[in-house]
Amino acid sequence: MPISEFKPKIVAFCCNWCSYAGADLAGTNRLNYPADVKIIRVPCSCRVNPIFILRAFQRGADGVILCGCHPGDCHYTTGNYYTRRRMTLLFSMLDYLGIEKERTRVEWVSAAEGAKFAAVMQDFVKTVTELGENKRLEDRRCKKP
Amino acid sequence: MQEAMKKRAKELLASGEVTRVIGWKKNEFDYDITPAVFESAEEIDRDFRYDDFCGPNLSKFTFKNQKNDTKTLVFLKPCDTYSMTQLITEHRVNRDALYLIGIPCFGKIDIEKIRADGTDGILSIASEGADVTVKTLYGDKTYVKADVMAERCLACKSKYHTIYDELMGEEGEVMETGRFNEVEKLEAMTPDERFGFWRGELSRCIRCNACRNACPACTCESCVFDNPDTGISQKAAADSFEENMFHIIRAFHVAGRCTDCGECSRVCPQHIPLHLLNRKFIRDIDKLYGEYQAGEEVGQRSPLVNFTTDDAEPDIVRKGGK
Amino acid sequence: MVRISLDSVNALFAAIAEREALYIPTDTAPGIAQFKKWQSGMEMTERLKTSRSAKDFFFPQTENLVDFKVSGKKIDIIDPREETEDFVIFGVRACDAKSFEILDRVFLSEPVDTYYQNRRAHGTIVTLACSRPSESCFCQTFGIDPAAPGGDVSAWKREGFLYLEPITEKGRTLLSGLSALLEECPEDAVEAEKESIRGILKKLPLASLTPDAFGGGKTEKYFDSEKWKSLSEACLGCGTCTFVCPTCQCYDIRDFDTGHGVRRFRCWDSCMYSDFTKMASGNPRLTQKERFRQRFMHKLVYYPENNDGIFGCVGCGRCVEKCPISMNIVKVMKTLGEDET
Amino acid sequence: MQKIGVFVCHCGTNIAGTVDVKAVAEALSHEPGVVFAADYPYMCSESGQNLIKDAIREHGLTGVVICSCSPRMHETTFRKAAASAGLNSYMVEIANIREQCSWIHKDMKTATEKAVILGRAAIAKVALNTPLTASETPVTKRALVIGGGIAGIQTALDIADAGFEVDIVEKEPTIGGKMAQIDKTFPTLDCAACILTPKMVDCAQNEKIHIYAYSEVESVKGFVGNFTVGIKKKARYVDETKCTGCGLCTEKCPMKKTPNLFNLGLDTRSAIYIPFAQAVPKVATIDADYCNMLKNGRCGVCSKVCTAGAIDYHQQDEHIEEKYGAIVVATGFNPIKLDNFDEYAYAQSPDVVTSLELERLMNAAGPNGGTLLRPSDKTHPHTIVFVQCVGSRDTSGCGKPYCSKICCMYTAKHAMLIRDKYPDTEVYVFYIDVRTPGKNFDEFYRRAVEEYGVHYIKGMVGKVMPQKNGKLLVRASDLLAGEQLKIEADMVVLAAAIEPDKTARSLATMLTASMDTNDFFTEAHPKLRPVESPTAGIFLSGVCQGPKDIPETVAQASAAAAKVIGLLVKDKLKSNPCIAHANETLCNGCSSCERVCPYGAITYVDKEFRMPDRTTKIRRVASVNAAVCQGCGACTVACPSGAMDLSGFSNQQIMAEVDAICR
Repeated sequence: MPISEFKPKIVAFCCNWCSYAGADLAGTNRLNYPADVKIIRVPCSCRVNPIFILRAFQRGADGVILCGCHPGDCHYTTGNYYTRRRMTLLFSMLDYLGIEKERTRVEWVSAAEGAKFAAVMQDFVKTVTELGENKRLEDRRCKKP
Repeated sequence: MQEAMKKRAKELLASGEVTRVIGWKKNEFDYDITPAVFESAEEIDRDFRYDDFCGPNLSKFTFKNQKNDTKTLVFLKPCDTYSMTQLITEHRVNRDALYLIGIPCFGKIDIEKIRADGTDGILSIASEGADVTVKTLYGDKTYVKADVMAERCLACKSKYHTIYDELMGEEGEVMETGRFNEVEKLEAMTPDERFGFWRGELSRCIRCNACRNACPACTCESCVFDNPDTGISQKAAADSFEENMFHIIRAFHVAGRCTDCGECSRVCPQHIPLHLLNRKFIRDIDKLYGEYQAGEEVGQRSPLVNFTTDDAEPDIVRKGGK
Repeated sequence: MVRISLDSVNALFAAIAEREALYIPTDTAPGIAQFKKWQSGMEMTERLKTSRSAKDFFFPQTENLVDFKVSGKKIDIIDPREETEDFVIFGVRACDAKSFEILDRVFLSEPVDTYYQNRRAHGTIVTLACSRPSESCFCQTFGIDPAAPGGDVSAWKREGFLYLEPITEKGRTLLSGLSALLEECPEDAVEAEKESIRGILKKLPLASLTPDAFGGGKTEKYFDSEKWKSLSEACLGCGTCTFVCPTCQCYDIRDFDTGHGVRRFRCWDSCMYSDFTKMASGNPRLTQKERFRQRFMHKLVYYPENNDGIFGCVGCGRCVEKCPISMNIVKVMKTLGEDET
Repeated sequence: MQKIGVFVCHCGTNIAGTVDVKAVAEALSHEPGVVFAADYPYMCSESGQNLIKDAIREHGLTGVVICSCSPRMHETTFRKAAASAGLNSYMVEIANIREQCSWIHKDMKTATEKAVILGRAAIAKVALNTPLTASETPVTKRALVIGGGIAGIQTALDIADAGFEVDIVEKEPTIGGKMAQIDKTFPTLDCAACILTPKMVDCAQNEKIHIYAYSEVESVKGFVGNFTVGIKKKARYVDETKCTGCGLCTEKCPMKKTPNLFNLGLDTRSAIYIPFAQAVPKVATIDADYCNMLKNGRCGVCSKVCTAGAIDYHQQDEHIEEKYGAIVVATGFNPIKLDNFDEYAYAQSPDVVTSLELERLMNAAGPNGGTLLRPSDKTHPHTIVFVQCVGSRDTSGCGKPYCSKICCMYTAKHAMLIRDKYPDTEVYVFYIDVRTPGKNFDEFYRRAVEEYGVHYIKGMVGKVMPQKNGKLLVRASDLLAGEQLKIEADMVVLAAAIEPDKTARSLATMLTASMDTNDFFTEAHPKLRPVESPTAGIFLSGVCQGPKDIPETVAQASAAAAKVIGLLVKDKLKSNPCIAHANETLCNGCSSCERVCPYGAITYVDKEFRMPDRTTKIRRVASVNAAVCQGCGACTVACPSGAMDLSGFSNQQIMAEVDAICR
């Protein structure tokens, strides 16, 4: 598929208190980012299990991004600190298995950073679009016939 | 050592200090070793064995065969003590019902290495000092022990016992044997090479669960991959994705808890170097969050349930700063 | 009887592969041989056994049965089977060749398993005699002769030549298409090889193992034996023995939601798994002891009871080599059989 | 069988302008489980809500999906609407097709497609929702204030004023804290004692307030509304109920060489002492380290002179357990130790003092009766150098990285007071920046410079060297003039950084209240919830949360009190039902979840299980306290067996959303 036609599927997990609010703010300010991004609301970034990320890739996602409060600003005080360790290790493992490290990302976006949210999503979609379809973590059964 | 162990086990049984002994027994061939519970001096005299083939980690066996109402003697090699300590930290075994004896280990022989050399029809095998003598239907062979020792023993992390009530033989030390060399070699490859390497390895997986069931860190009452309620249970890898999924998540679930005992790779019927997944996590943890050895002491806090406010950002992976 | 120099065996493989898919056992990792689709340059392994058995060809670990296509609230049912191509498996050992007969009795009896039947009809089996049996081998216990390995074509390796003899019509068809590469030869060399193999068989450590204490009608004798407990105590409950076994034939049927439909597939199951007989009411096999017992009772008692005395084991020895805790059918037969003698 | 209703809101043209709402409703009506789908101009309007309520009743809906604005806007509205129609309010999911769709996309086709996918995800999730009910716990109507400084005092008074019982635990023999040691306050220069002591007396006299002086918190169990706190009353060897505070014992005590800690060791007192005249409770305390009777059984003078018979040499520590609904932390601060700052010769010369020591030196109740004299030779100082930011804003690792906030102002105060009382004394202040953001603060500082002629020099003091003549040679740089200065001073006053009291760290552990790297307590939200700890039921008052001056402290103290009162007026607490729960049959009891829980909501119980082989086995399993859990979900990922799950955001629900989005 030529790059220009390829529309990646992006799953964005956003914590309820900062990043989801940041995404809302991007909306309120009419800041455009590609429609390829679909947001799933979670209470805290620490709610995101590595299983969910792999599941997204299995089901056809081309990129998964996790957004939470800035370290130190977690609504639950420490949640994102655990997220940070878990995801660093998970991403490193995926890289170790030869899976493109650009397909996964963690970004800290506060409720006030609507512009950052939009910018992050634009950049992530661009990166994943350049990478093309997720082949290395795909489940062939889930591909649409 | 074997005779001293038998003597001590019988003493403890006779004194009533313990009523059960967990050790190893010989099975069909010289290299066939089965973990076992011994309840009498006769059983010990007849079957008890400790030699260079006693690879199985008795900590997992102890976990599966624990009894709370009586005291059990368990013989533990240095690497088994790490697993035992970790199990105690996680409240998975009742320390009060155990009498632990630390025993020395001089490295275990990997029969698969001998087989991979084309040696077959083995009638007997003996390990004496640095020599391993194999008698076969097709002629005899002698190996240098270091050449046929298990990989995990060549890269032994420690001859030190992290827990025991009693120690037999001399206490050893934590060692530096380059156990991360293989991980580093993989890290140095290009992503495509790494992908090729792991596809080649993991595609051999038959999902027999031997790695998981032998793993002393995998003691879940019900594994997420067996429990249909999790939505990710699987019985066979119906797609290469599921091979990745199973092994990534299994490694992740034991990350920070894996003591690097190497049982996963020992039991894999398909010779998949599964320990290289666990070691990658250990390596990353050491580098990013400070040296950490699971099972070093009771009550340790695993790095995955810990943090500092200035931990590295996940970006470090993408930016290749590590 | 025909033969070909081992130096030209690649030409033989190429000739077969030109017509149909050819699978040969080849080394895929240190100490691991597996059947792989032959392609130019691939060498046959020197190892006696592949780590997985040859049953995979007819009864693969996972197999799609039916697809349900879901669109909105509408469901279509689709048979995913495509015409299976003809294929040749080269280098099957006598034990594995025998295992097909055991599987046939299960899958080809009414109601016939058409998925299995279809694959079976398309496969041609070229066996290879075992010049150097392993200490873990005990096929002779079950009356199998690795010197005359059977299949559609039997093969022997001796002194730089590969000898081939067609056994069935399928085998004759295969060889007739290859006649340009093969030369007719007398049977002396093969007879000598057979003799050599049979000589070694007598010296195998498990040569004296007999199944006489087992067979149909022995359920009551062994079912409640005290010995199961100690035999099974170290069992990890993994599926290694069942998955490397050429005769284990249990499977589970599962549905996989692909997001745009449902794929119903079957995959190997293991009676060693704790959820094997799990039902809504619970699990009648309470502990690993019952599960462990089931596996061996099935092979040594129930199967022969239902199948004219044929045992459900071919003595390939894979479980002997692969069990993580070295507990296997040999030990079970010896331990339980003690009572008989 | 699922019966899901889908309601697509136009939000006027906010959504309908870029999303084809009718097409969305039509597409979603074909999703499995959906039995009703409609669109409406304003779903949040009364008639819109009625549409939802009617559909719930008419179609017996088991779940509702609203495609509208952000759930942060109207989730509560729609939940209430569902509840009023008899559907559990947690059977409602919102697909955010305004902020996250119509407002950011211009192309109708793209936005409509995305809205359908977001709707599908919400449908997939709602199909797995379960009815949830908030649990209720009773509230103990009593508050605990830890720390009896001005912060604790103000909080206690305000809580008591609202009619609730409140206890103050103070580790010193008297309440009053740091403010009691201060001489004058900025920017008004009124006497600290004059404004503090009436409040101390109010505390003592208020029947709702109970003061545990000379006491410490030993243990904290329980959760918001239901804390059980262990308090240790340290032995003071004087029966509080009998002592009249007459002070005769302190006069007669022969051990007069005991360092007077209230005066920061600048003078001495007796071994039995009352810290200062206005102490509350005004009760004597024996310093066991110096009392001859307690050390070697010889003396007993105080006992002989005490007419009330209050002396009890055999008094033991007393351990008390009390129940509280709320806890306020007001543990305050201390100046840092100056061990890392040898360059200022603090350890070498008695004439180098900290600002707090200067307060005592200038105080009428201080060592010199209020006359400022050099500590070394009790002479009048003619030149005084003040050094700012000693250990504050210090990123070298020797001090603290933060600004201590109060130093600029108190130094201006000190300088002004000295120049006022001793016009012949020259005062130099070395500063990095002068920070005066407060009401009348900058005016105050300007007065010090302009009216009182204090020499403010922007620059750093490099070294203070005691000279043979008893003077202190101060070497410093004047950054504005760009020259090196040498000043021969009689005294040097160091504005030492302030740090949280050392007891705070162990207290935070007991309270499971989080702290930052400097050991200041973390607030629940830095802007919007500044007086609450993230741990429910724990409130913050004063410097324990961050450096602040007296007016700020008092304001925060009252704010904390208001929060406590808001909690205590409730008879029962309703908790968020979207919390974690452990599946006991899957739980390994490994403690991973407990370790990541920021609230201490997870405990373990030994439970008997029936095993498959019909035997029983006792296993350690996790139990989540519904009143404490806040529902972050950290535990769910720490749990390897999947025993921990989160209601409202279950593993299955999130995966269903993932599946629906990726489909």
